[in-house]
Amino acid sequence: MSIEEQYRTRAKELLAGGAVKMVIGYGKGTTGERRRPIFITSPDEVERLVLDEACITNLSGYLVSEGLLSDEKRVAVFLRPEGVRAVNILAAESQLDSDQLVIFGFDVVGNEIKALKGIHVEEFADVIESLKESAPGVAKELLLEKIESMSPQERFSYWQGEFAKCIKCYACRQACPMCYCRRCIVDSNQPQWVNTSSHSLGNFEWNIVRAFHLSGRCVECGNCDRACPVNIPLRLINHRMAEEVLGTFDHFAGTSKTQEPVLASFKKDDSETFIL
Amino acid sequence: MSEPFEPKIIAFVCTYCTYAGADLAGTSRLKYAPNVRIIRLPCTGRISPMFILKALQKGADGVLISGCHPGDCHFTHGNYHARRRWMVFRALLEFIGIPPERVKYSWISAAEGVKFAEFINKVTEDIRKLGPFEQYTQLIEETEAAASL
Amino acid sequence: MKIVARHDEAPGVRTLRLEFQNPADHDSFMETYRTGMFGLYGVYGEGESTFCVASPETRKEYIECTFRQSGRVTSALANADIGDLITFRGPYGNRFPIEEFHGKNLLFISGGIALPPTRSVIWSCLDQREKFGKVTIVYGARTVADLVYKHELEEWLERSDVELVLTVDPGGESPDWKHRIGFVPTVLEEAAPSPDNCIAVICGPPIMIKFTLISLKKLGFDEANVYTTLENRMKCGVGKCGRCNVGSVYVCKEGPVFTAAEVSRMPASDL
Amino acid sequence: MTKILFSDKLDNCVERWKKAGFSVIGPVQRNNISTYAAVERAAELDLGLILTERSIKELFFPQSEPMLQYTIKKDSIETKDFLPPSGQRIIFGARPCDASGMAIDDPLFGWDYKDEYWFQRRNESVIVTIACTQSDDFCMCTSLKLAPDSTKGSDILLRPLENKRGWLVEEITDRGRDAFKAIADIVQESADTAAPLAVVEKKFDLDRSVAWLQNPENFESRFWKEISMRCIGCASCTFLCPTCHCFDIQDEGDTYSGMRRKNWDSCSFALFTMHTSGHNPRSTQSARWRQRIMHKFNYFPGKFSVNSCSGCGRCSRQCPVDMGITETLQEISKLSQ
Repeated sequence: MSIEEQYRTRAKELLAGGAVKMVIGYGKGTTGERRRPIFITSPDEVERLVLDEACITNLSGYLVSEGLLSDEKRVAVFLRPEGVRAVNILAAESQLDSDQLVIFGFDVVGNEIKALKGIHVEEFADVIESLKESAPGVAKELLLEKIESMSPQERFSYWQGEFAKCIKCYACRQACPMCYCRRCIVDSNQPQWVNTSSHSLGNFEWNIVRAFHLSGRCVECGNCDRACPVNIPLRLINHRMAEEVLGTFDHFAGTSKTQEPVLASFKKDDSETFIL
Repeated sequence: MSEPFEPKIIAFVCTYCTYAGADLAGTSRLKYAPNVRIIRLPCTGRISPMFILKALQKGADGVLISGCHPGDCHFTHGNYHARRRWMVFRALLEFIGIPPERVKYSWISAAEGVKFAEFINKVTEDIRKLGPFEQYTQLIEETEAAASL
Repeated sequence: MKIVARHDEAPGVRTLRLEFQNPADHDSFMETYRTGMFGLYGVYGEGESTFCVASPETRKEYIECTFRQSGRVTSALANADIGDLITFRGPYGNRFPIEEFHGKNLLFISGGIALPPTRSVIWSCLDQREKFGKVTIVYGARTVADLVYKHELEEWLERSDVELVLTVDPGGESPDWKHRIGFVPTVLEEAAPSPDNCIAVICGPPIMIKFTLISLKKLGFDEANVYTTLENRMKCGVGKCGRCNVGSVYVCKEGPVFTAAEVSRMPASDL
Repeated sequence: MTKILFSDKLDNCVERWKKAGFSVIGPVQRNNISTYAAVERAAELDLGLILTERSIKELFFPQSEPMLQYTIKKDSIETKDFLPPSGQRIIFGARPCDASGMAIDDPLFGWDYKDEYWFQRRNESVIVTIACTQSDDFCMCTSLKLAPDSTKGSDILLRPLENKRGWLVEEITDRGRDAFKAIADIVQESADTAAPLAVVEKKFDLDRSVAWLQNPENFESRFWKEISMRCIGCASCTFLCPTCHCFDIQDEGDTYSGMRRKNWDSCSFALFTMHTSGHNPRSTQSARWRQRIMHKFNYFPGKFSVNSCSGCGRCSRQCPVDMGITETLQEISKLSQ
């Protein structure tokens, strides 16, 4: 039986038995290559679930939709390891109770779909641990290497050019499972820290602020990068920041649901080479 | 003839250490560069990266951040939190292309009036050498420009 | 416009009296302005906010606005001093058809910070008192302190040609409160004004409007004789920015004054 | 014999137009995004795109428009008004859906108060549209009763030639005719024939969908919740849409000086309609998606007798969660069967 079949059967059982009220998974999209998030509430609908290598969207963001988990009923969700990490962070930041989740874990390796064993976030700890260990060795994207070798002026110009395209549609924010704030910093206007206008300065500030707020929290699921309608390589900034917190604080975001957020904790002997 | 460039620098300092240090520098009649506008905050833990962005947004050529030495925080560990934040924010600014010379961090205690004066002088001199932050100024000027199309 | 006077109505609620700097602007405003219309008041650097013109069309020397300090613009307006300049655009929107009220009894119902739009109609009518029948005002607020225009409320209480019913929400009364205690719709039903030859004008938060309409129906009012104003968020005021519509109705252009009959044709969940 | 503009002469045209005082704007690939931008030479244009990722709208209604600059003095406030830069321009190589989008928004910007920013740019622009010979899965102009060769909103329509050597010229408006006078000797008479148009499959029954939307009962239909469940509430559909015109007015600056700007805004944001009191008439994402569809196919045509959609399909093409007008109207067509 394929993983897709197995998961459909499991989803059917869970829904029929009332163990979960909803299954958040993937369904067919507009075109052959597209998959879209679907929300299944009846066991008769499980045939709509699709699981293949095109299922890349991180669905964990839907878990913090207003009211979804407030009735304390359980919800099943299809998650890749990045999704599990995102859930860990959401749980660590008290945004959800991970005991309410039933996880359908999977990963895409090359063109193959691999099932990940486990139902609760804790059971994926080994998978995440191995991701952390392999993280420093992952080959860097060429573009990132290119940017890192630039002078500050060149880098500034590079990012300025990229951010100039931004239209402030906030698709990056909305697609991001970590951006759950009811009122985003750009929407707060007393004081107005960041210009809301989508001119170069406003775009520049917005992208810095978002990158900072994701530092040490981003799980690099790629949702923002794919969502951006003007193709800003947001993944590069987020990757650079993830690299930084891993290298400096040995922090890999989302390893467990009790992990302390990196910027809300400290060690007395943290590095401070740059401080005069 | 254009006037020589005088950098505009904003300093965010904690009130218990660095601000007192600045006071000491003053009462000890130490001379230091007048380019720095000091903004006093309760603790370095209160210094949000937003402040740095705001300073740049308003046309600062450089930003200084200073507070109590580790272990000396009036609130016991505000500066430890701040230190982590700066570490990350500094890496981000560097990656985005904001030269690290423009945003400087230091620990200055209430007793270090001399260090304060030297720090200010050094940073002012460094930024004077760098010149105005033209790339950022361009962004600012664009916000007041007419539409291009 | 220049702030010529200001007055604190209730905690956080302030009235500004404004005068145009340019006499031509004053004249053209007064020529178009009719009770019910709104304007966009602003402070440079903070933005613009939409509220009704709280002064009636019958008073032509100045305009007044009353607002609760709650956001960025209203805070800036509240901080503005006498003599300061603020920006103003308007008047926009439609009006209360006051001539059609001639010869009729009038019932005004209002809650909390929604008295200013009602007050504009009330004064428009009281300034030509002889043209109307009985005038009844039902006004309620959360607490005694939250009642706005306290000096005018006193004036109305004293007037023999106006019946003013004041109420505060349960728990909001002060020890010396002599008036009613209860929510506006309940108090209205107790007061039971007659629907005969009567026009009702209601203004309040969406939830109050909803229940007051039910009460008015119970009392036998015809929806066509009940007027209200919808105060949605607006940015342009001229039918372009796309946010104030309720169903297909653009409040800034077709409103803000509507009859209850018109409101009931709008999709309720969009209000 | 018909009028033909050969593509190898395009550079001459650009030169001629620039000499005649026009700036030339067209589809380009810049910085990893396809958009409309000013060009110096014809070679910069990318005329092979099905459609630019960003729409033509920003040439008429930029994402952030300066309106005025204020300076607060001791006893007075000085203001300086901004208007768009003046100057004639030729937008070469627009697609019919983009061009019709601009015509669709004309009545909106023109009713009551006439929007100067919009009309100055409209009046100074000549839109030279190229009919489509290729389409993708998301194109839906035919469903909106438009076509790959609609002339709505265009001043000139060019039809690609079968032999790919140029375009057949159709002059639509006087403004277009005037602009083409500058290149009258470059346009030649020839017997070349036009290439077949793109086949854009009809995706939904517009009339039936609109009738369903107009039925007040359907306002509260469960359908809205179901269809918009996966909507994440970003504004990429509205910002890339050529006809979405909602905006916000924002002040930027301090108590000494600053700017008042007109920025794009979107009905998909919760804050769009939020009252100060916290009450929000459209408090759920489903209400906001309903507003978008209703506005485009019910309210807007009710006021201006035209649907506020030109079928470019950008909303569906780039949606992070694969939603869009096509899917919604398809489902509505099904519901009303």
